[in-house]
Amino acid sequence: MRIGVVTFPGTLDDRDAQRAVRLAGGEPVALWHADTNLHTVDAVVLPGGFSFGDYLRCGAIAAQAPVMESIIKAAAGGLPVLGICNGFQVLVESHLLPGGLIRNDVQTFVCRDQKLVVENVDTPWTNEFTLGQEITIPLKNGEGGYIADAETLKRLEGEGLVAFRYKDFNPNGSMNDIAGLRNERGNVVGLMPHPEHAVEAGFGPDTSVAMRSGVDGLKFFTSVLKSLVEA
Amino acid sequence: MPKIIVEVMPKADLLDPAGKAVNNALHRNGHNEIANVRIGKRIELHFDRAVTEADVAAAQKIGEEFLSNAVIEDVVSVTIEN
Amino acid sequence: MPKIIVEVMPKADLLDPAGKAVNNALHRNGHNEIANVRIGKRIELHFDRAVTEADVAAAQKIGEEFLSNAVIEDVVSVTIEN
Amino acid sequence: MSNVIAVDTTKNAKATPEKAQPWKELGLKEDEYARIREILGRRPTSAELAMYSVMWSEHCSYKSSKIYLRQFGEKVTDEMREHLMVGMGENAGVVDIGEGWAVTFKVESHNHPSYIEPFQGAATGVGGIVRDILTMGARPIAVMDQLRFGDVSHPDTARVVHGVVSGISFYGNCLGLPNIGGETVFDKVYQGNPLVNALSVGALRHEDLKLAKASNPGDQVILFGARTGADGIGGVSVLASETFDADGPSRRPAVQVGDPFAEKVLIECCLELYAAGVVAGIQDLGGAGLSCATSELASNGQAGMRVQLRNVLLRDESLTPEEILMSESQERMMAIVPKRDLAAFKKIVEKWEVEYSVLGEVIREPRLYINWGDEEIVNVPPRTVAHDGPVYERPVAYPAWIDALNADSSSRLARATDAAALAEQIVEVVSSPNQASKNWITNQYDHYVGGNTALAMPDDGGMVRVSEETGLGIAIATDANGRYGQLDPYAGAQLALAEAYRNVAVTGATPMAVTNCLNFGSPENPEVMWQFKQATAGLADGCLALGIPVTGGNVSFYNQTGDVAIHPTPVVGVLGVIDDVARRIPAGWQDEGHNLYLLGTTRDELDGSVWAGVIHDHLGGKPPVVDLAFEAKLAAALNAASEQGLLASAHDLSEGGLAQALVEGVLRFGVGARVWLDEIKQVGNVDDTAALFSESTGRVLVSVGREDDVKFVGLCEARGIPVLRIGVTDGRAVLAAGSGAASATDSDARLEIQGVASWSLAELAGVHEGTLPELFG
Ligand SMILES: Nc1ncnc2c1ncn2[C@@H]1O[C@H](COP(=O)(O)OP(=O)(O)O)[C@@H](O)[C@H]1O
Ligand SMILES: [Mg+2]
Repeated sequence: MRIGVVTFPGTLDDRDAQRAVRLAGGEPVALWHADTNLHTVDAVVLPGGFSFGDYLRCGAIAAQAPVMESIIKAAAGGLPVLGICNGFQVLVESHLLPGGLIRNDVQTFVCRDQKLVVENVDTPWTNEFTLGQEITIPLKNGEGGYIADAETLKRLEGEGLVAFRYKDFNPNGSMNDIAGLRNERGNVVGLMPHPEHAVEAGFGPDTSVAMRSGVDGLKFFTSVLKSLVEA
Repeated sequence: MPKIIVEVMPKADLLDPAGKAVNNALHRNGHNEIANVRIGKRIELHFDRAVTEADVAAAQKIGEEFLSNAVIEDVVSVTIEN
Repeated sequence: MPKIIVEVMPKADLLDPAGKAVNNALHRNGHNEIANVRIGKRIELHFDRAVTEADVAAAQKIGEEFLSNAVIEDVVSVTIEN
Repeated sequence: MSNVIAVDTTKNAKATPEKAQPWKELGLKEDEYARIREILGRRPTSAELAMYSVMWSEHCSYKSSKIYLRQFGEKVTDEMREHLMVGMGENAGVVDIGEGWAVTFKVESHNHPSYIEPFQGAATGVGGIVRDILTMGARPIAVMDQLRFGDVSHPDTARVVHGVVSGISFYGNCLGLPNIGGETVFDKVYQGNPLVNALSVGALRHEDLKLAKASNPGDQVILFGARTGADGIGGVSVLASETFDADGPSRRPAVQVGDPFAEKVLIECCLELYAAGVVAGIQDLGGAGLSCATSELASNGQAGMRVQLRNVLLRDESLTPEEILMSESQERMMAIVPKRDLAAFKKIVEKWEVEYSVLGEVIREPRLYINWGDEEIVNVPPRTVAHDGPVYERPVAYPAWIDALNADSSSRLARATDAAALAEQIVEVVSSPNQASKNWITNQYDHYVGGNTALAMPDDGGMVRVSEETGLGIAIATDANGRYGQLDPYAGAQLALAEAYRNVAVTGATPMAVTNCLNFGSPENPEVMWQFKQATAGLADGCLALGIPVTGGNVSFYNQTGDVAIHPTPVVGVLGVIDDVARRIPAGWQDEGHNLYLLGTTRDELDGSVWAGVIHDHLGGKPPVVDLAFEAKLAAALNAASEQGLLASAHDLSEGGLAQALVEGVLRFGVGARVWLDEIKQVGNVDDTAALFSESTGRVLVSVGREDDVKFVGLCEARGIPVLRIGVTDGRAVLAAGSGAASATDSDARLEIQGVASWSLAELAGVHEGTLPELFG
């Protein structure tokens, strides 16, 4: 299965996302921001980083990139799209997901191993989790505070569109402890924490078993491969 | 240099953590007369010629569609400084 | 709500990476009429009473000493909106 | 828009020999100005004067330090040279780490700019050192930062701390380079002169090595990256060569503003240019900007260059030629590109939307000609600018005060006589700002990006995987203890070296090479010069004793407020190599029921210690003894134990002694311990205070699984490493990691020091992790 990983100028975690795809058993395909061609990929990952410096608003300039036009169109047709951190911000700026992401309430960049609760398993990116499962995924961002107006929040909660919630500790002031969202159809998922940094023992978050042994993030990528095979 | 100034503020009913942090700091320094602080952006578009009405209309559109995110922000003013 | 609006811009001599990035994005979208973009801050100080002259003087001082960093920024305006 | 600027041409310079020139204002001495006139056989043009003045500044020319830095190249053996692909003198040294891989690493200071504008100063410090690494042909793979701030209670400290930390966080994170470690020290001696040193390391395949030279006539000289602006004109170089007045910076020169996004794009763009094989030479633009890049490239290549300065892309059209030559605008590089590769070069930079312009070309004649339009404004031998700057043998004087300081031993200080008082001192030490957890800072740094970080803060050394195929990796640690440096700069430098070396060894890696950043006061003060002389000798002798070469470094002078110099602060970085990062060793134990062993000998060495400083506000006496032969033996033993998989954890003992190591050991993974001091006291003939707080060198605390006990002890004994079983690990707590103010739950896990005290891990986490958030959060 071919999973596209988009590189914008300023993208940082593209090689990490490619590695994650590979470790899950997929074939990573590099996509370039200026390209409109999606190279027949079966799913797309918008990785983390500081696309275009994250100037103006995080993800705002990237949302205008030619590749996004194709992705928005393909997403409407059901293409699985995962936005991680800056990728989530790009999805929000592209209006593929509602609301906005603003400066962390602590006013600093935050890098930590973060506990999450999986709130929705009916998406191609989360189907290998169990509902309510607790996972630990590294979080690292300066602007991860999720906000939306009261009505949008109500709709998100009512329709079960919250995909992940922060557990035990809200690192950035996100409303309703929201760490990640899905769209109505379920094919588009975005979250602030970085599953691609929890895919390889030795380089992931600490667990009680051994240091840096956490690989909870791998399931995002095995999920999408599974759903593509089943589709 | 002629410019159009586009000003963008976080929506009134949404959180503004940066404004809150500044407000708290001002209160710690005794500025209790200030009730609240909100922080937005001032974006200057510079021209090397005089600004036209069409430029202002374009700036308004750029402001609403790109310089601000309508979901969380408002364009509160677009002015010319020639 | 009465407010004082303090506007802060990066000093003209210094690089403004955000302005540069936005300028480039606008050019990519065909807005070549815009020669340059600079991005600063609009800080609103809200009051729950009418703003006085003394408040403005205080705001000017707060603007220069706290809301802006004199080494790299200038306070370009302090205005009242009652 | 073309500006009309009256320029001072070489013709003009010949015609008006008597014209008064501002050499003094530009920081030149009278004899230096006379030498420039002698070299040129006429007065310099104002552009030439600008070039010489920045390039001959202390910061760029190393004129006061050169005669001492030579030792690093001289006190070496053939074995030390064996793995050195590029030694001192280039932008950064390059070390062969095997499997066809090489690494390059270097630490550099950005102290003065970071006092004036902490955020931008620190940010551009990271940017600068990363470009040095990139220049060698390497992909930068990690950064570290070594910080010294003033007293935590001084009203200005928070400004500097917030600015510097967020500046490093902003720039490093945005570049996508994991921050894998560093140092943070608070001391009033750094109040008006904080130290901001940044280290970067990069990896490359042997064949990708690039050098900063222009040697082929006809090759094109290309400036690319950000446009040149008015920021930081003469900034770094002049600033770093000046002393601040007691009441702060006397002037506020244009600071440099960093754009990490531009640098990230520049990195990817350069790596693509290298891969395409279109660059014959490359140089970053740092201190002294174009003056440095043009003259160094030409001088290194034993060639010359013709440059059209009008071709420089400007952000501000009103810049004068002198300003263009001196501007230190960030995120720029200069490439030497063969004509036939120009089209390929163009295609790549355009892909990355990086601006570039061809400034001129390389010529055979070893002369640098710079024109402004039709006017010739520079006509100099490049070597005289870049490499034949003045060399000073500054007066050196033994500091009159040092004997009294050394005589004032900590032995006169009162020691705790009961358990309660000792327990209180332990808490006081581990919660003091310098010994407290640095999570509040390091949680602002991305250590995950890249997916290759095998160890990072709070472990003793940072470690990154270089080869994903084999697991080959590198470890780096840096250290410096200014208090020791003040007591004895020779020993201070060796103590820094020994500690960094040990910190690399405890990760399981083998130390291989050294970099340094020598932070000192004014070289015009003979006592400071004596300190510098001692420190460089100590470091060079130490490296020789350990058999690892210095591959590069940086000198930062004029670190003082008024005429009070900082403590000598020689930051020493040691690079180690590990064949497979999978066998790396953490600094704390993860398992219950393991035995804790103390390796090395504990002596009563409390002079200059944290205990003396925190409990008694005292600095005096002689620093701990350094035994480099033993350090080497210890490192070899650790390495052997690691290769046999015997070590579950290893943590070096340094500031704060055993007490500190124990607290960090239990908090690392939330596993408690029961510890006894009896054997330490007996064997070392020391009291409780020394057992807990002595800073004797050559000591490591390790945890070993029961099944490996016999083997491990046997290994130590066979190698002559003193080994004492001092405790067992026991009980597990769940620590809320990374949240700043830490909390622990489920706490039957405790640290018990028998006969002294017992704390729950929650309690220790609170005192150890609460300090910095409380001060700065
Ligand atoms: N303390 C030192 N020890 C060893 N080498 C040093 C030291 N200080 C400077 N050097 C070397 O001198 C050369 C010039 O240093 P520097 O001016 O910092 O380089 P750059 O021009 O890249 O900024 C470099 O090769 C550097 O490694
Ligand atoms: Mg350099």
